[in-house]
Amino acid sequence: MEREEIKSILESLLFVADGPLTVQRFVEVLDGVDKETIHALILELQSELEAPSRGLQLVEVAGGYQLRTAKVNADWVKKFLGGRPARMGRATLETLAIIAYRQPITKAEIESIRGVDVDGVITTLLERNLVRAVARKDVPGRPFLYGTTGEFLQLFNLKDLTELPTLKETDE
Amino acid sequence: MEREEIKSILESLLFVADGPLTVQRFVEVLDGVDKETIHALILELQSELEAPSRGLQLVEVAGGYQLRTAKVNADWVKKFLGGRPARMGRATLETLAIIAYRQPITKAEIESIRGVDVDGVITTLLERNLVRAVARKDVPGRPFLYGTTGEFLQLFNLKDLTELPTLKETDE
Amino acid sequence: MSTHVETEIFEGPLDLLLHLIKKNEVSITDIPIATITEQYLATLDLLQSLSLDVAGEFLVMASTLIHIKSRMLLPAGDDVGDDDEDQGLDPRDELVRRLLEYQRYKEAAQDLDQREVLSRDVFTRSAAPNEEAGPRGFREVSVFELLAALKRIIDRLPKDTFHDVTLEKITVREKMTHLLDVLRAQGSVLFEAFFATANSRMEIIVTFLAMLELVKVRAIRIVQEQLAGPITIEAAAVMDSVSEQAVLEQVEEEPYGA
Repeated sequence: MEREEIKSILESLLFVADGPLTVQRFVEVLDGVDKETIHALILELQSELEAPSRGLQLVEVAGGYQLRTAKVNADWVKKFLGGRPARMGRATLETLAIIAYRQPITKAEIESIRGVDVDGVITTLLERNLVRAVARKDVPGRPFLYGTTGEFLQLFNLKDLTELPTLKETDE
Repeated sequence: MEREEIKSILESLLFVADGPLTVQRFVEVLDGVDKETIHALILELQSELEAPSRGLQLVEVAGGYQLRTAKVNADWVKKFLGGRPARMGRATLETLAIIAYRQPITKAEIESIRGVDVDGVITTLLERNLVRAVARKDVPGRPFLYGTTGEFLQLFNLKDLTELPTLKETDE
Repeated sequence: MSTHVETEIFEGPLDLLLHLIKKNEVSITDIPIATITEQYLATLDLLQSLSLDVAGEFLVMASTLIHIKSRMLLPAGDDVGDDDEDQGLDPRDELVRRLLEYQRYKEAAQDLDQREVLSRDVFTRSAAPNEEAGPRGFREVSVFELLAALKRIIDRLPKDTFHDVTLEKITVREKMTHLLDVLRAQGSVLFEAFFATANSRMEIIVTFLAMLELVKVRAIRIVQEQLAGPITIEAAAVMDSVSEQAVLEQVEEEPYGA
């Protein structure tokens, strides 16, 4: 297959995909095309999208690649979509941060860090599929241990958990 | 606004729109930009998309404009969307396992095992025809009892339920 | 202390303490406990006088602060010594540790919030069906489309049949059984055709309710090949008598036409 042709197919698939696409998945669909070619074409697409006249970006997120609108156009897109500002509250963000950095972690452990009850917040996070119960802790009561999901990575534009900025060390 | 900027916004809006976009709608969102400019930019986008390395097209349809995958890639897109292996999420798999091993079982019983709400997951499993309501439990509220289907056996390549691997006796 | 109204809502006692520490420009590791305790209590008073709910955690922290303050007043080594395995340590240590830990995650949360957040800063395509993909099976029909179709059927009905409604005793359950019978025999049936035999408004509504019940338990699927095209009802799964019974039993026996 011609390089141009593969590139065109990549763009089509990225457009119709309903989540981040892995290189592996591309290889499966475009049988016979090697990973290196696909990687190279992804880089080409990414750099083309950097032109100021382009309104999309190709981000590496949650283990795959995904087309997203350019950040500079955020306000216009919001206006167009009829912006309800989906701002996450501080309680939600803080709880999410604690789970992200300390996973797997129990509710009681989160509460001892935040100093407040997090029942409602955990329910919200579970509903939004940003965290999930990953196991149970081997202590009396066998409480659930929570961890983050792929949706969490997508929400915050993270390739994987190692991309989380390192926690600031405290100077004790 | 710069021409490049408008073009970039056009691309963003076309990307997120879930139907054909009229020039009128563009004008509404990008207040102050005239129809002629938008028309000209749409033509520009259209001709750029004609390059063989591009995988999208901007079609005029139902009185508006819509981004679609390029016709030449139709087979690849079909293969990609159709041949998508039933990638089952963890929550789905876990719930399915519980139903498979403990059938017939009610939603409440599954929830008490998983510790989280399983409404959405059960809906997915019902939709994919992997489980079904087999009876009602003779307790207040008469909840449905769920069991696995023939499709479930097929998916996991099982002759019948007795072929399910035996549960390792855990620390109970 | 100057009495200016705190408008900020605190996430919890630790958050309030961090705020006070910052406001006083003091170090977390060397908290002037008397001052901070005084301001902490004053803030709780203020919140209460504004009729804001002060959660229990705030009060627990208040007593912790008072306890630490009292221990700070004692000469070192001469501790009251009931709950202190930590004798000789600074009574503030545990609080400092908690504050530092909380502060780290508070900052981490701010970092997360500054990223390109999906659906706030950047957007993905809505999962719109892609026309170029061709017929990828049928698309499922929403309840609103069903209602529109139902309205078409009712509108087509001659007005004078409205009166024999009360003479009938059709139950939703009967209709469900009937629909399942038809589907077992034919596999699928056109939505409008299924209503063709109905000769009263009530029967149509009962039929419609029966269909919705079956859709709800995924016994049938209602699909449409293209927008505004004909709507088809099809069996979603092969039903055996047990599951059919289970589906039917969920409907009350009340006849709707009575």
